[in-house]
Amino acid sequence: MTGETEQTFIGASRTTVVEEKVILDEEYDPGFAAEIVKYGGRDVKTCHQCGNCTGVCPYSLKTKYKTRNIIKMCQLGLKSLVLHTPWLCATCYRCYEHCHEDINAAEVMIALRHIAIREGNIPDFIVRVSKNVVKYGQSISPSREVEVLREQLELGPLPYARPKHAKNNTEIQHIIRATNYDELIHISARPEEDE
Amino acid sequence: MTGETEQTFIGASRTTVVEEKVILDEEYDPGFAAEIVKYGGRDVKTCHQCGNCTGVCPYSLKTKYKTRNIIKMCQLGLKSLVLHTPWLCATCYRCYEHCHEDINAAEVMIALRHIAIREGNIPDFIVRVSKNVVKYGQSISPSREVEVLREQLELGPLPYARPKHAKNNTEIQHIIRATNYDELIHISARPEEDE
Amino acid sequence: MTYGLFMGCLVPNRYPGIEWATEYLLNKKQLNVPTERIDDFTCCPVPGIFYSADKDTWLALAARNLVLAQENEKEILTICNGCYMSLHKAAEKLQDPKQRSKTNKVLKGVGKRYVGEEIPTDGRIKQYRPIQIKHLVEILIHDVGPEKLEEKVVHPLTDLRVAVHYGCHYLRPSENHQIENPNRPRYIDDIVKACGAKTVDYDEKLSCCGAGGGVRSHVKELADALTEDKIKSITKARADVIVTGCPFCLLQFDTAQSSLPGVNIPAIHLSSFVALALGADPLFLGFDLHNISVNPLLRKLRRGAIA
Amino acid sequence: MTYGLFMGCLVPNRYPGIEWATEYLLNKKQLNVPTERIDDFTCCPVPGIFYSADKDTWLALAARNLVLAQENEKEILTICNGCYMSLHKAAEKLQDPKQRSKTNKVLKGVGKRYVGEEIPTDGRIKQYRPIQIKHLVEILIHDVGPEKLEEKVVHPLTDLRVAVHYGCHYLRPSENHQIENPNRPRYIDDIVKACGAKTVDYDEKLSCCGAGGGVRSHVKELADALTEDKIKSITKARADVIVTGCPFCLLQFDTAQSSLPGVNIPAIHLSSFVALALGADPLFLGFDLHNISVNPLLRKLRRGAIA
Repeated sequence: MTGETEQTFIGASRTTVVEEKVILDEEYDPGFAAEIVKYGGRDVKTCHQCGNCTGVCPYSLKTKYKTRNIIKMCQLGLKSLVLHTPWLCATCYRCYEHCHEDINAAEVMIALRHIAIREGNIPDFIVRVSKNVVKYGQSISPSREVEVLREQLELGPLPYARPKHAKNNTEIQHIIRATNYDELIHISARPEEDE
Repeated sequence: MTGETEQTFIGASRTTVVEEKVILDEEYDPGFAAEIVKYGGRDVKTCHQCGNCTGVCPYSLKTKYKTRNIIKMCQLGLKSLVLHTPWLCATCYRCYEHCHEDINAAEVMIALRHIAIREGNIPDFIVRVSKNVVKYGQSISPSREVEVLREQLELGPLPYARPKHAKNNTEIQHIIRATNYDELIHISARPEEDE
Repeated sequence: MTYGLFMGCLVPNRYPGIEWATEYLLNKKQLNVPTERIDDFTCCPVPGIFYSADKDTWLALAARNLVLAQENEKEILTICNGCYMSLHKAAEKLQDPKQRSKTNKVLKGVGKRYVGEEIPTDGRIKQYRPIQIKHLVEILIHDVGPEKLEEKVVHPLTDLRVAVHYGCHYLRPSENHQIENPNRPRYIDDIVKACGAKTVDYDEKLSCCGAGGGVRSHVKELADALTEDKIKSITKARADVIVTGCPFCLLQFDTAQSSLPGVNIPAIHLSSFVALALGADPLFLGFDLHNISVNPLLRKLRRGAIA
Repeated sequence: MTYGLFMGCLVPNRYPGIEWATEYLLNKKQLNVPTERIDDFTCCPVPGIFYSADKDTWLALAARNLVLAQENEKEILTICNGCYMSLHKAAEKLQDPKQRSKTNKVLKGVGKRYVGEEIPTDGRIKQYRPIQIKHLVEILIHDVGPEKLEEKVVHPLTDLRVAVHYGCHYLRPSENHQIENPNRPRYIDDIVKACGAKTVDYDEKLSCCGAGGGVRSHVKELADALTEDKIKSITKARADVIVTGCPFCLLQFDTAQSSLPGVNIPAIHLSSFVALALGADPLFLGFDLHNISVNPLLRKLRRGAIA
């Protein structure tokens, strides 16, 4: 590798993965693609690497993570190198819309998110918003300023302040416990418990 | 002085001046009242200490500095103990309005401000606002947000952006130099100079 | 068919004026679209969180809302692209008997069961179709129609230059819900024109606001960088306002611009825009809570009306 | 007499809507008070700074403004208590020949000389009186009158409960300028009532907003503590709005409340209040720049008008 050679970047951080780089055994997970398929990213296996997805991806234009390269790395089983990338995806589905082979790269990203979370990489906002849903039945915490305006507009109370809120929230919490979502992201979804 | 005795507070900081306190020589300035008169606080000498001024003073109710006591300390020549007090005055003239003897305590405060500044105690805001006047002919610095609204309301340019602004500001700056105000508060009032 | 109004989380909790506007325009005296509130609806749930973290939880929470529509015999009318995609995709997934049965096992614990909307048959066997999910735009185009809307306009928003933002999940994935051609959408443009305003063309009209998929919460700078690109081309097109059918895109336009110097294009929801044209008093549209003031726009409209 | 409009610093630079409102209400079509702008006016100068630091500088800067009125043969109309006191006190001080001559020496360097307003005599010797300084309130009471104002009102502000704040330098020192009884003022109340609204009594009505004399800049907490007292008693009196003739007091009410929990009473300038009653479109009153939103008040007015 000389200073003159332009390195061909194939994904992840520019300094860690270039084509000349030797892939270490511990970076390689032969079951990775199958795991992605399990979480709904079935198209990962059939991607032809044309690169249309990168061309239409809004974030590929802004960051060093390119859709096509991420898919390639999934095919290669380079799990440890891509697990932080799927959060940089708007799930705008332009990749899917523009793929000649009908590959749904956005769903591969969603599958990668599932895997990342199960490996314990849980972004803060996932926890924060999930807690709001458990607590208020809504993804957003109430704001007094908004409530004042709602009164002026005679819009009635917010969902969390409606008479049947307790019953509805019990239902939400039941669902979240029934699917083990509370354990998955380490939150409490029991009615009386305060955090 | 026992713990039981309620100390009679006569001004300044509660811990430094109480009636039991011995006034040190260096705290005493026999020419102080005359100096106050020189700067327009002529009434300082004739105050009878009835205390009406304290009773109507908005800040006397909120701080440990009481108008009557400040006047008394001026009479006593306790300069070093009162020079920081006159900035805690709204110049609302309620003291004057309600004084049976027509003592204008607010003007005593103004005189104390003059003296404090001449001793080098110049509050930041005096410098900041004076610089605005030198620079813009206005005490307030322009704001882009306001200028946008002015355009929408078709109100015409702000004074600092009007054609004759340069001439007007030259006049302001001349006046400020002619009265040595620039030297007094250590600012520059020359047209081309940047700060 | 009476629609069950699905307000979502963002509108009631951050932009209640959109709630007011939506009820105003669907009202009997205005466009007369029969709607009803279903107070027990909860979060759709938000796809950037639940569809990302656990699809089973996502599907069960969405199914709970769908069952409420089913019990009330309503189709669902959404005013948010996120709610639209989440509920639409869920209703579709629940057509798969395996998914449906798995989800119904979870719902059983809360006394609910999803079957879908019963459709008329010869009576021998019951048949069901997915609970129907409609975006406000579809209602305005198909149930009302631009012509009737135009007739109802009392304050045509003449001289306004509008940049329409469709938003990703209105357009895509078009496999799941094809409201219209995802590469040449025109419905919101048609509605805006029926209100008397002009729409402007701009680069990146079909691209993301920047905020989707959790990116706004996770890496705000990246979301804002995308928004900046869009805002720049919208500025270049000399638009007075961005009109969108998605409150989440609106939030992104409305907040990201605060950190972008020199740009200041108000964004308003399609509901508010139509309500203005129908004669709603701007005071009741809740623009107070917008970051980027809508008043310059309103002043332009008033000037136009005076001149 | 045509008045020279003295806008001061705060109104043009922070609340330009008050400038708009003032011109609107004095306008030929409204109250028809002949005014003219004198573009060369500069800072009055602000008494909390210049009268505190150096009275000679203060007097010379004020005299420069007075000479502009003298050259244009105008009386000065102010919309700010600070400008009012500063200019009024200066004009009075300049009656003292010693002060006048000292000040004129300074003014000579800028080609100006203060003599005052020439008054009609038998012609043998010229006689002068101080340049006349008028507060907007005086104009509305003496030149227009509450009766004529009431006739001109097209949108009576019925049902509004108004807490009038006079402000220190409108009232005091009454030795220098006695617009009315400083202990029982009623002019602003009379104007508010002519606009159709109610005024409420409250404790501390005659006391300081908290900000005067440089205290707001110097010890903000102390200023805010006073404001809190006033706001509390205004809240207790169930007022919808504070109306004042001083933009500096307005600024204090409008900004200090942000740090006071649970209070939110909008403050508006007398000009804006009267303009509203005369039919001005609130959009042009620049309420956008207020911290405490005026919209709840406007919504109440609209509701009243609808009901």
